[in-house]
Amino acid sequence: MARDTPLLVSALALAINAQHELAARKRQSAGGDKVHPGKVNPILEVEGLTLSFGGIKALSDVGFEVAPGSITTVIGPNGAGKTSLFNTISGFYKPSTGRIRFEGEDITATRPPARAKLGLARSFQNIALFRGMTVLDNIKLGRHTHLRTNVLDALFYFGRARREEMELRQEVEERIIDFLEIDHIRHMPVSVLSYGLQKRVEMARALAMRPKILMLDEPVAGMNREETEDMARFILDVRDEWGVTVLMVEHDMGMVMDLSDHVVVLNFGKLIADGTPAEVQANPEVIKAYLGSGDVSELRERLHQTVAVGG
Amino acid sequence: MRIGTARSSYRHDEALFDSRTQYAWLAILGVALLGFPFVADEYWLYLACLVAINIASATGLNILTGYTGLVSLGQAAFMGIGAYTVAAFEQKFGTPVLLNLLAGGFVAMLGGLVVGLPSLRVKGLYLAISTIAASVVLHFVFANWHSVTGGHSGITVAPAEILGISFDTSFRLYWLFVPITIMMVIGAANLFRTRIGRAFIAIRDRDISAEVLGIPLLRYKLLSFGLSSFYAGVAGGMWAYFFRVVTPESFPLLMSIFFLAAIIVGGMGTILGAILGAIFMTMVPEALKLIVGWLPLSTDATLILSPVRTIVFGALIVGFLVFEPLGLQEIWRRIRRFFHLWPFRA
Amino acid sequence: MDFDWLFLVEIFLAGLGAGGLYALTALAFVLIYKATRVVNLAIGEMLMIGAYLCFGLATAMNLPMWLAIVVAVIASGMAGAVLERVAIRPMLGESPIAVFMVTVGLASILVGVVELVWTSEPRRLPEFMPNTPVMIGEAFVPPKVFYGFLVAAALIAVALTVFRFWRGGVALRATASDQQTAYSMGINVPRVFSLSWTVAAMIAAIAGVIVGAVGGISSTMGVFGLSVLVVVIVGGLDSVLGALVAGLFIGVVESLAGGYLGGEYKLLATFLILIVVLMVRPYGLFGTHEIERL
Amino acid sequence: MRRTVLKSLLATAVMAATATMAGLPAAYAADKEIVIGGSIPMSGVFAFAGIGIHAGIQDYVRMVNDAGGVEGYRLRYVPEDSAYAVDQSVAAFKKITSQNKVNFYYGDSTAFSKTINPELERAGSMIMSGASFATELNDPEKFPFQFIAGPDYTQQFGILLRYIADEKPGARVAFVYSDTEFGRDPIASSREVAQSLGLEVAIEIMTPPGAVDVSTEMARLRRARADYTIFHGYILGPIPEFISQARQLRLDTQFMGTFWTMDNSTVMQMGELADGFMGVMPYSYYYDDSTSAPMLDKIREMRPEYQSVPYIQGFLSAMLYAETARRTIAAGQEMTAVNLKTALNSIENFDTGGLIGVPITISGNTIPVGRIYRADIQAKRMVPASDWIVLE
Repeated sequence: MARDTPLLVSALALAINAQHELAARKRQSAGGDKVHPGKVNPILEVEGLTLSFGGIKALSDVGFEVAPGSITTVIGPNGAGKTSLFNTISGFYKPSTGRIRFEGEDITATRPPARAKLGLARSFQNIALFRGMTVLDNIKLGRHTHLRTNVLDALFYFGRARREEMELRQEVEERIIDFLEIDHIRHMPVSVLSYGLQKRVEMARALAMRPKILMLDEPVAGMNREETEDMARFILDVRDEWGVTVLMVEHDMGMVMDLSDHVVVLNFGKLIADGTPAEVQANPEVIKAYLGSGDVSELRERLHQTVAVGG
Repeated sequence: MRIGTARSSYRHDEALFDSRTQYAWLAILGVALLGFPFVADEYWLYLACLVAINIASATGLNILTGYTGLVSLGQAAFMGIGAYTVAAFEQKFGTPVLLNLLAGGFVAMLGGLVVGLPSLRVKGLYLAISTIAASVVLHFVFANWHSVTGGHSGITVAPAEILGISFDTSFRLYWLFVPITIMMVIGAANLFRTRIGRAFIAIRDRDISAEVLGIPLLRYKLLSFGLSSFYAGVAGGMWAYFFRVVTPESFPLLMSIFFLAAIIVGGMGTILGAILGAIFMTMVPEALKLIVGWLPLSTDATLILSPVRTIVFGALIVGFLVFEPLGLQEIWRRIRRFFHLWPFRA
Repeated sequence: MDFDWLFLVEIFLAGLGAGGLYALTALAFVLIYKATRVVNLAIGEMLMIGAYLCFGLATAMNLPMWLAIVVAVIASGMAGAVLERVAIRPMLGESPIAVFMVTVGLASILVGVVELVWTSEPRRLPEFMPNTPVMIGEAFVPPKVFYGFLVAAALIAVALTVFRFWRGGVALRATASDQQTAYSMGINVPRVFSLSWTVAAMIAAIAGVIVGAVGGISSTMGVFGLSVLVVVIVGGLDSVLGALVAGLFIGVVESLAGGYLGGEYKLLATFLILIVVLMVRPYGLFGTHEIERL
Repeated sequence: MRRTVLKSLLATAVMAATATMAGLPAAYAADKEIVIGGSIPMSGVFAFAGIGIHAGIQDYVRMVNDAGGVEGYRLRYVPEDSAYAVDQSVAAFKKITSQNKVNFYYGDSTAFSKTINPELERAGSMIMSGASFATELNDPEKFPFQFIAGPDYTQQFGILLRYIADEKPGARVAFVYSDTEFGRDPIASSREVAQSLGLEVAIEIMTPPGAVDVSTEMARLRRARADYTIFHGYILGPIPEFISQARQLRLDTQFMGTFWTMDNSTVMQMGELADGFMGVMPYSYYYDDSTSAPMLDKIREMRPEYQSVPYIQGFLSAMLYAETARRTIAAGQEMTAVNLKTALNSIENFDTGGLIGVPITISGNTIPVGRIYRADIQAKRMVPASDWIVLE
């Protein structure tokens, strides 16, 4: 519950601190041509998605679109079905009804590895790094589907295997490790890294997958302010420099409202709002959903405090 | 005291061995391996060949269990497939030795693929138990498919012959087995420098996440099974040329446990681990014999040897799992680190 | 030639007899699995230890057989507790596979200990069961098998009752369903661990004494555990009902295979069933399928 | 300076290593000695036999050496525990033969005998016998330098079947055997032997190794209505359970066993059930005093307590080694495998001093002699039930 409260808190903080650096960046990069979903051919379309576990519906009839080059965020109280939605999009869960289209093609029946190959990359809410590998190997693993090395190449480490590995190493070093500023930890086993760094390595790995759409499940959860700002900067850069569409789940409302072009709100597995950050913030359903899920009086109190501090 | 070397290129950084010291040690090891047969007697050569075979098989099991996280208690049975294939090829077709060994590997690999099939549906311990089932079924096949396996009395294998040289002594077999094993170990080490090895480790660490990251689970689990049983098959083929008689009782379940123990003791999921483990576990019975021989006990001391060996075998498995799950290779690493910094830090 | 119905009945009954012992041992196995999530490959060897303790007490110490059995069962229980404390407890939180391997090592140690103390020579337990033939209808049932089955059935009934109504049983079931929650509810989880190994070792010891009485004892009698492994997989690792049903089922299948095909098909038949079950119902006939999470 | 130190260090290390590996025991090897090596299963599942074998060989060697050796040569016995595992047996063989000039070798198992056979042919310097009575080994073509100090398993069955055919012509016999190489060994060939003796093989029942309950097998055996039931491939295993169920069913069949079941202590472990149990035994029992047996007297003098039949087997093996060596040396020949084997095969009507009750002749690779004994539960002894039976 507590994690949801930042909605209003942060929204307020945002309103107060209008000069926030990130907000400025976003406005700058998004420029005047604000992306409007539905106008361009969407990169990802989710349509009438229903997912149930033994009678309990985790998702019911969820549908929305993700415009190419946008940053789209899925929000909602705990248990709203955000991660289930992600898992369904990456193919881990099979929906009972509905379809998922990626670049116009129906991928509902496509196996997860094939989806990865198409350009759906993601990170995980509870960090799914491979603890037995170094940071570098974790990142390299992301490139798996785009490499051609077969068993024989690998056993002899001749020709293709060697060439591919060298190219990969170079690219990972120059484009990803430098970009995410993790060169100092590249040879470390991931298990010794801090939470924030692990999240960053996860993002690096997702980037190594040559994503067309990058799905980030709570990229800044559990991070301190500074780490959060770094991550937000990376997300914007990924979109701006790499041209990758971003779809994320996030609880940090400040960041959500700052970065997103488009926000999708889920509650109890249902889509309750879908629009620009401003539209969503103003949506009474959304406010009700968030207020209804917590202790109203406590929320008010915290709001007061924030205002006091902010003022 | 050694000082870390600065790495000049990615290629350098990606190499299996990178520092000059490492190359020096490698050279010393090479010279030792080359010189060993000329100073060792038949007994030590025998043990060296046995160690080479066991390293090959343990390395294979390590790919499957240590790196991919799929426990198998069928390694001995796959060795059996390799041994029978080699024996049958040698007996029926008289094909060249290296071809026979490869055939042994491939037939064992086919067996491995079949046994690996349930691995998508069942996991972990269920899988381990299905490999026990495979061992039982294979034992039945070995014992009852008379026309090929010769039933219970098995097949006698002619000595390996390459270019007219008969490999009928441990001295000669050493020159056959050690290079093959070295190639197999290097192959395994190479594997883990590429996407295939990374995929295996990813499956071990978190298989479902690996799938979402683009790794087709069934294909890679089967690949791991296939590779591991290929290694076992070749090792089994060497075994056939070494012991020269293959019977259904040559490859008991206990032997599979031996290999599992070897990689646990040596250190799972490291190349060095399988090597150290195989050497260690092969030498333990011999060492125990020596120790009991030295002890000022009565001549009846040998009577307790076998039970003591069984106990030590189990105690090593339990002891390493409880106290040093990373195995001998971790101990080795600590010793090395100690000497790197020595004498500046103890 | 007429079909020999009596033969079928006799081997069916023999199968049920063996199945009763499988079920009993499988119960011990499931008990450990439910409480501690440990797949105990040493179950056959725990059986063996029970049988040898009984043998040792009855021959070397000249105890009367009933007393030897009682003492052996208690001592086995203590041995079970010690094993749990020394080798299993330190592995809490480790991967199930590592713990499984620990039990493989334990099995080896137990075999070694038995060979050290009693040598690997096969032995016979002193006779203690009635020797008059049992006839069910016209079918002959060997008395040891018959009484063994009765004892197994009685023990299973007692165990089930205890499991259901006694406080310790309730704690055990709570722990089985969720260790964390059980902890927070004030259940002493380590004690439950220890208890489950103790009780399982005691049950295994009784099974061992019966198995030993029927077929003699030797340091290789742990092989019995292999069939039990099949039983628990077929029944479902965490299902008591599965253990019982599958125990009888496997017993009958082995017996039928032995009777109609020959001895070499016994183990083959059981393991083929195992493979089929793994392919069709990977979590056994009555086991629970765990939902995977990303 | 530093380099020389290093060099000498290295040299010392190499020398030390070489010395260890080459094996120091060879240092006192005298030229006038006959070496008997052995992979003896002193521990492991076959330990009960190995211990006896070891003592038997040891005693005979000591006895001969005390009496001045063989033609001026001393016997030296170099055993090594094999734990009844093939790889360890082979390791022991390699160790012993690389450190000693071995003339005779005692192996522990069929698998070992088969494994080491090419090695024997290659070495060409020693002959071997062992604890295996496998039919397969009785083939001088394939196993030119091996022999069995007794009848092979098929011959043991042959002796039993001959006895049966004499006692009850046309009798029905059942074979009950274990699903092992050991168990299966004589079955197929004995089927033919039975036929040629006019006996009917009523049923062949194979039991899986480690079988616990034999009720199923018993149900089959009962229906076969065999007059005689021969167990093979067990030490003790399920035999008592078979007998006990047969008694309960009042089944009228005579149970019989082969060598490894027939030691006095093994049979007597069956208790009451042993009464009347019969079997084939190629040697005299330790306590056998029916005929004059100077060797048994000596054994009884050296060891006042009962010695197992594997002991007698080991003792006899050593005796045959010594006799073979004596003949070779007496003929002025070198002790090569060929010469030793020729000398061994020249043994004809040889008096074993009562270890075997009749003079023996080595034909092929075996000594096809045996006697039927019956368990006498009161005396706790095996008593002869037939005369010595010699197969042609």
